[in-house]
Amino acid sequence: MKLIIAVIRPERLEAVQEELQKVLDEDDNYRITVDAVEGHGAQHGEVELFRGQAVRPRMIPKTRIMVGVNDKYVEPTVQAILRAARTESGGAVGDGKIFVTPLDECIRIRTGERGGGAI
Amino acid sequence: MKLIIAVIRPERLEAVQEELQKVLDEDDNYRITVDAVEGHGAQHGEVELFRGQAVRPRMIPKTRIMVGVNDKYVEPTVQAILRAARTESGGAVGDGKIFVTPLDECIRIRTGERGGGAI
Amino acid sequence: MKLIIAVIRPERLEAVQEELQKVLDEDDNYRITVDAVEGHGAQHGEVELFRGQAVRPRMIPKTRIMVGVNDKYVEPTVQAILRAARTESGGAVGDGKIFVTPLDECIRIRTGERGGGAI
Amino acid sequence: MQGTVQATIDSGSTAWMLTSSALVLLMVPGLALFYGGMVRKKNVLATMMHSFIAMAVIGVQWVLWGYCLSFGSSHGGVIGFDASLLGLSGVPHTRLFGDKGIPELVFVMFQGKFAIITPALISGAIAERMKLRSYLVFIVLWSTLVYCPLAHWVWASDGWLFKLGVLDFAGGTVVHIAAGFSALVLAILLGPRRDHRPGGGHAIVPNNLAFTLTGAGLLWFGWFGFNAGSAVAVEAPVSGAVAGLAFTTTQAAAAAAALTWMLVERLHQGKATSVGFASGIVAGLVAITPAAGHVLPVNALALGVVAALVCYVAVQQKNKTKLDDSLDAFAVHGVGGVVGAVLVGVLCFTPVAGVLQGSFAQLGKQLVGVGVSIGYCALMTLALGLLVKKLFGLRVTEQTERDGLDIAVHGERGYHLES
Amino acid sequence: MQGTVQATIDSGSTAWMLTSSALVLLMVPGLALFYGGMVRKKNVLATMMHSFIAMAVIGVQWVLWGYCLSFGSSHGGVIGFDASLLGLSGVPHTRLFGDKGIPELVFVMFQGKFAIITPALISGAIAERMKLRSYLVFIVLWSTLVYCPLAHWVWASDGWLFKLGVLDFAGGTVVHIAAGFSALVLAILLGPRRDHRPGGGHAIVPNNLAFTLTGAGLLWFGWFGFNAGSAVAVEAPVSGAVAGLAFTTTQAAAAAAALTWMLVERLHQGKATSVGFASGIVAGLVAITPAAGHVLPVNALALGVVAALVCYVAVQQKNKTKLDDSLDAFAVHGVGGVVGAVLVGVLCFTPVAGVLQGSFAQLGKQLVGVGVSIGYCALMTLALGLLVKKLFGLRVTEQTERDGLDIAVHGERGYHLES
Amino acid sequence: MQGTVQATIDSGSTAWMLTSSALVLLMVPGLALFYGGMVRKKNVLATMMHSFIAMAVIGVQWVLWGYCLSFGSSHGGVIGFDASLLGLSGVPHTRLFGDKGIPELVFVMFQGKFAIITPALISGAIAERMKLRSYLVFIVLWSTLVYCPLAHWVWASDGWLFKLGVLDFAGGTVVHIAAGFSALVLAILLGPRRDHRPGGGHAIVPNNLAFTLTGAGLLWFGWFGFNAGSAVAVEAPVSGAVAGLAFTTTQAAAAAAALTWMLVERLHQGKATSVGFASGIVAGLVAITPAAGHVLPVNALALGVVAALVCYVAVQQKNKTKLDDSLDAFAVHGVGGVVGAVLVGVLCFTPVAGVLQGSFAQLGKQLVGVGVSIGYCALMTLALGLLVKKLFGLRVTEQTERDGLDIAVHGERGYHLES
Ligand SMILES: Nc1ncnc2c1ncn2[C@@H]1O[C@H](COP(=O)(O)OP(=O)(O)O)[C@@H](O)[C@H]1O
Ligand SMILES: Nc1ncnc2c1ncn2[C@@H]1O[C@H](COP(=O)(O)OP(=O)(O)O)[C@@H](O)[C@H]1O
Ligand SMILES: Nc1ncnc2c1ncn2[C@@H]1O[C@H](COP(=O)(O)OP(=O)(O)O)[C@@H](O)[C@H]1O
Repeated sequence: MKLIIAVIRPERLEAVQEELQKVLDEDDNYRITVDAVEGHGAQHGEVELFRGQAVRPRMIPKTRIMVGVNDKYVEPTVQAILRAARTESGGAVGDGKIFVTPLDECIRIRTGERGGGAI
Repeated sequence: MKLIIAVIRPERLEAVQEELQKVLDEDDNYRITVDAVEGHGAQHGEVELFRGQAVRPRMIPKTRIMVGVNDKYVEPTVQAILRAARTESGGAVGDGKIFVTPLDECIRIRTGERGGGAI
Repeated sequence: MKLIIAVIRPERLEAVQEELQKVLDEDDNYRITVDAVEGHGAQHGEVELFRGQAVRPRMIPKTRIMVGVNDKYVEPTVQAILRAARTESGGAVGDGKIFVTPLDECIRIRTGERGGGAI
Repeated sequence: MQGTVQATIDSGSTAWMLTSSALVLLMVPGLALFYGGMVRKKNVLATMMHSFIAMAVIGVQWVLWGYCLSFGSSHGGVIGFDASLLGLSGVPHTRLFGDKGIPELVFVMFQGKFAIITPALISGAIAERMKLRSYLVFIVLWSTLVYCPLAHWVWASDGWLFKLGVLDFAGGTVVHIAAGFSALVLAILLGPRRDHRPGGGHAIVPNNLAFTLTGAGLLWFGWFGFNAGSAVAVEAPVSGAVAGLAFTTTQAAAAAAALTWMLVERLHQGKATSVGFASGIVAGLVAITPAAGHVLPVNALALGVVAALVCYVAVQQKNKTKLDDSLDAFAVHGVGGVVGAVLVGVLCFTPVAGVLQGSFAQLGKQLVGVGVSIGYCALMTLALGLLVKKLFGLRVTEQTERDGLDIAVHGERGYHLES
Repeated sequence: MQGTVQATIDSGSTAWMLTSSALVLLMVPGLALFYGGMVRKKNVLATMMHSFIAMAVIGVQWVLWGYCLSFGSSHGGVIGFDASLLGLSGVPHTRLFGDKGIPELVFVMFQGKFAIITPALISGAIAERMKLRSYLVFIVLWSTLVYCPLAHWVWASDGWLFKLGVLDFAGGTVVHIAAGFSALVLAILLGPRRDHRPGGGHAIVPNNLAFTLTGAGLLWFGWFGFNAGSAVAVEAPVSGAVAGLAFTTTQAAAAAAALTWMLVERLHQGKATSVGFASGIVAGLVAITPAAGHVLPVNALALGVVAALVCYVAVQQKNKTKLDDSLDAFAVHGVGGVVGAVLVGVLCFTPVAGVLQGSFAQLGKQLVGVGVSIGYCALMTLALGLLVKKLFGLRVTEQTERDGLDIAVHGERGYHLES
Repeated sequence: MQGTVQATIDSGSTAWMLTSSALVLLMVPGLALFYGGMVRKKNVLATMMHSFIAMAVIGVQWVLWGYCLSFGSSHGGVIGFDASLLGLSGVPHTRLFGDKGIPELVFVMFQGKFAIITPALISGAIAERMKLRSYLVFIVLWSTLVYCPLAHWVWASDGWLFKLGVLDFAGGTVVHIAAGFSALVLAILLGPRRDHRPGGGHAIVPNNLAFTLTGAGLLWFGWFGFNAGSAVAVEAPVSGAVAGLAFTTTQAAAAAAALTWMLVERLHQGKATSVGFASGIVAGLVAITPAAGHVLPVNALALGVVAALVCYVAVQQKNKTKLDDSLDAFAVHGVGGVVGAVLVGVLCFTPVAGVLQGSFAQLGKQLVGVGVSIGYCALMTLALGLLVKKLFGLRVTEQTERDGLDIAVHGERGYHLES
């Protein structure tokens, strides 16, 4: 089992969810957890003006998704994210990153079930 | 050492904290980090109405907790979360999930201490 | 590769970013993802007053940073965080913690690149 | 009402009464912000809606029968009634109100805004847990059976308390004592919120205190209409000397009370909170309400100081109990209303002399007025509350309370600030 | 205008008209909050700015030439013009307005606020996607070529619709039908937002409904100036019987409509939303606008009920189409304006009798007024919209729409609440 | 004061002055929102409280001794004093103010609101770092020793600047120059916020610009009372021709200035910000203040344009320095006040002729008025600021500044929006 953590552009979340739905489950019940984060990287944020001065934000709003998957779903999930999160016309700075980390155990709280079936 | 990440119902946080307190420390100083996330899974969100139309939220507000623990505390922690986060009368869809991931190192910033003692 | 997750005081973020910049990259493009969390530990939060009563917040606002690094950068990164996040005059309760977790894979969404080069 | 009838309209008085009526209406959104800011995020809309709903439902009720019951021909000083006032059908728009040189419809409207805000004040005690349907039915019944009679007793020229000589310039008894003590009873009937803990706790934090401060500002602003407009009862032109006096005492009392609360809280608790400051404003405004046209500006300052001290203590005491008067409707409006209504008897200099000038008679009358209002409102609220409880239940389900009333009852969330 | 000229100023009438003018101005920030709360977080400032910008640009235009075109000497009942009114240079501040005992400048200002709010109302239909420059140019053209002529026709004493006897007390045709139908046309020209889905969807959620409720409260408050101030057209003193009537009917209709909307929505959808309640308030206020000084209070209640029902259905119907009238400028102002303008002919009792009293003549005139307004506004908006589209384009880029107009157009974000 | 005394009350004038006083009070919550929206989230309450506290403390001070010093019998044109005015004890509520037909108490209240808002304006320069106790003591001293004398010089009929013939219709010198230049001095004494960087930076972002826009809207609304109410000094009835003129010029200048700022900023920086627009509104309102009853509407447009241009440049220049006038109290109120006070001498046509009409005398007087105000306010603020610094220190601790004043000083957080 792996825990996949991806940082993407907020406006891409919808597309990513649609792709994940395709690979993770035939019906709507693919599982995912999302939060809003701020990132710093090669991309520079939109300059804001405040009281006549440019304010250059250090950080850019990003969306982070966390998906726990069984091993055979790792590659499809990564591919789905890549497909949907990449800016049209070949990707642009700021598209983000996918991290795959090991997952030792997964427990469904409702039932107490463990392991692959609980994902 | 493990890093335990659990996604639970927001209204269960208080109960989870009380249970964790029991297993992780006799006094109040159990350690935990919490953030607000949104989840998608089997559970469907409360429908909202906006200007006469149903707006079906794609995502449901959830709370995520992150606890770093030494190995012998892993199971008690998981059990504590299971006890407190499960909806009364045997669990309900949307109760959430616990992920246990490996933790290579843990450093207390205040002292620079490392390893199990720093958790 | 490791995924370093640190919980720090919000007011230390700026300093941490400056230190990370020094060790991770000569120019501005060190990469980091940040979010706002709430923590519970040895430190007690600022009491608030509401309608004549003390409201003791269970949780204290903290900032969490997540950095994916190649192995040889782990120690410099940890050291940079320690330097910048520790309260002057030798650290204070609530300075936070650094967690180092294994990272199996890292993919740059823009290019699809994998592994150390994509970090 | 009293005296010779002025045959023509006075455009200045009418201008002021139109303005005052509008100002009092604005107090309702002001109250919505004041209360709405102090509840948890999940209940911000439900709490604001309590005030807004009063605008709608009492707005209709007042036209249909509320005015009729309050200011129709008196039946024994106990209740008003004129079939011709139902639906205001018998009030030609050209008819003037007594000798005040304003159209009667304008008086109807001015009084109607008071009828609206009074039940809205009660809603501060029942925030975050009352059923919407029950609230709606309750305030219609309450307005009809509590507010209208009381307004008749105190303000109609044949009302029995009016004839007794009880002074209530702009609503210390009719509005604030009525709302405050009814709030107390209703809060007891409802029981505390599930997260309520005597002496504080973790769970209940205000979502937006900037709203609360803004609301307090709107209340202060609107209160000038409330108090200075109430000169309509005593003087023509309405925008005259008494209105000027009432305006001045209102300003003085609010300022003195806010300052006092801030200083006391700083001394007692170490910090001067914005909620405390706002409560001080409201306490001062409440207490000056029955006294506004009857006391000197410098005595209004004193009244403000006393009101802030007493209400501060009331809030502190209440905090030690299990009573969940969620937004201090009782401790500020009930207690502040009593302070004001009693002190009128001490401080008044016009039209009658008070204790300060050596006469104790008025103080006695004020105590009667206060006692009667408290007793009547408390008993009736108990009865109506139990009735509504029987009919529909008073509280939302535990699940609804946990999830928040905004989503469960209104199908909305106050804010969507995530993305 | 009509009748003998009163030689001196009436301080009461002037006081009320100054107050009313200020109240109508406050409706613009009120509208900004009302609309601003309903868009997504990324467009809150851009949406509020639509209203604020109207204050600035029409504020200037009205002084320079707007008043001149609307209320200058009539040329065939079709348009006004007096070189001396350009820049108001020929209006000495001591000159009185007709026989109303108020300075003409005060009348200029009162009317100017109406000219400001009308294009601001339109902005509800084009939220979250229109180019700023195009909006700016459009409203200047629209105000000059649509609003000014229409105001002249309906309100100037030589205007052809006025002479025909069309009743429009405070702007059912000139303001609400004009804004609502122009909004419809402009929304069609612009096309829907990229995330708009007939029948709802996930993506479009309001950022702050507490703002929306507060805005509705400010609108209600300001509307008293709007409607009761419009007595300036018919009676001296202005703050007199008709003003009192208009105030009363305004209050009654708003309350009845809000209550109706709440109940209907609860029955139909299972929940009573705050947005619905606020829409009910506005629908009631819109519908009573043309009728305020012409109908009885109890009929105003009925008018409010009907307006809420009809507008509710209009919103529901619209939701099934692809039309993206983002904040229901058409379904509330357009439809509500028609309801009010038509029902005046049914319910009016002063200065002429309506259908209720057995006379059908006025209803016919009202239908003419409604038809003419709809036709003129729709056609002209189409023409001006196409012109502006040709010149600058109407829509922002897709990228800007996605990122939000606040950051892309104004270089700002509405909130920084992170840390 | 001047002229024959009118024996009876004028209800229309009184209605307008009551309304105006209420309107000016509302500017204080308006200012609180305007300023509160522009600071960081952690200081929103502390910043709003600066304005609110002025309502309380100056509200009390004005009744006790402020009015006495400003408008008591003149001692050499330098200061007023009448023992009988202390606590207003010697002002029977039936006493009229001069020949204006309004109760003197109403004049007291109207002027009192000016006394309240002036120190609140200063707070824009010291946001996010000043000690609460020091602020409180400072504004009491400042109001007593700076505001009251200056008001006496300029507005009391025996004041030396008044007798010299300096024109200041509604407070260009007394309010805006006084506040603006005092703000400058205090900002220098305090030093910049720790995160302040000349030329911008990352760290300081506004928490809620919707509040700032709303606040600007409330200021615009309230300013009609401020300026048109100031006709009380020159004409009876007060709600007459001059009030109408002042209302018109206020509207014209605000609209023109907002439009100008928007266009200039768009050209110069590529974006039209809402903060810029709001600053334009305020700059226009500030500049027209001394001129409101003295210039033609079309010249008010010009004045608004000039004010926006000059203040825009002032903000830009200030941004290059280390001066941390946090919310531009100096660049808008100080500079805008000078623009207005000087241009009165150019544009005025009533009651005296200005440069436009060929007379240079008034311009000279205006320059004297401006110079005296600047010099007196700057010096006195320096002295008082140093005194308060000596007594209590001016700045909060570094830790408090970092944590935010809301939690550290008031024990509160503005928002709890997490859950
Ligand atoms: N090594 C990393 N550790 C943590 N977050 C990262 C890392 N690399 C990228 N990110 C996240 O991804 C976002 C996009 O990265 P950026 O460098 O702008 O894009 P790209 O890699 O496509 O050039 C960053 O803002 C940051 O939030
Ligand atoms: N595999 C997963 N990866 C990421 N988040 C998950 C996963 N499974 C569950 N979650 C989180 O847990 C929440 C509850 O899951 P849900 O499927 O509704 O409940 P249950 O598993 O009890 O049926 C989801 O909203 C989501 O945030
Ligand atoms: N084992 C842990 N698991 C999760 N979060 C932790 C853990 N230990 C510390 N934290 C986070 O670090 C913050 C600071 O910890 P605290 O115990 O107050 O400081 P210290 O360790 O320096 O005494 C906590 O509020 C919490 O967010």
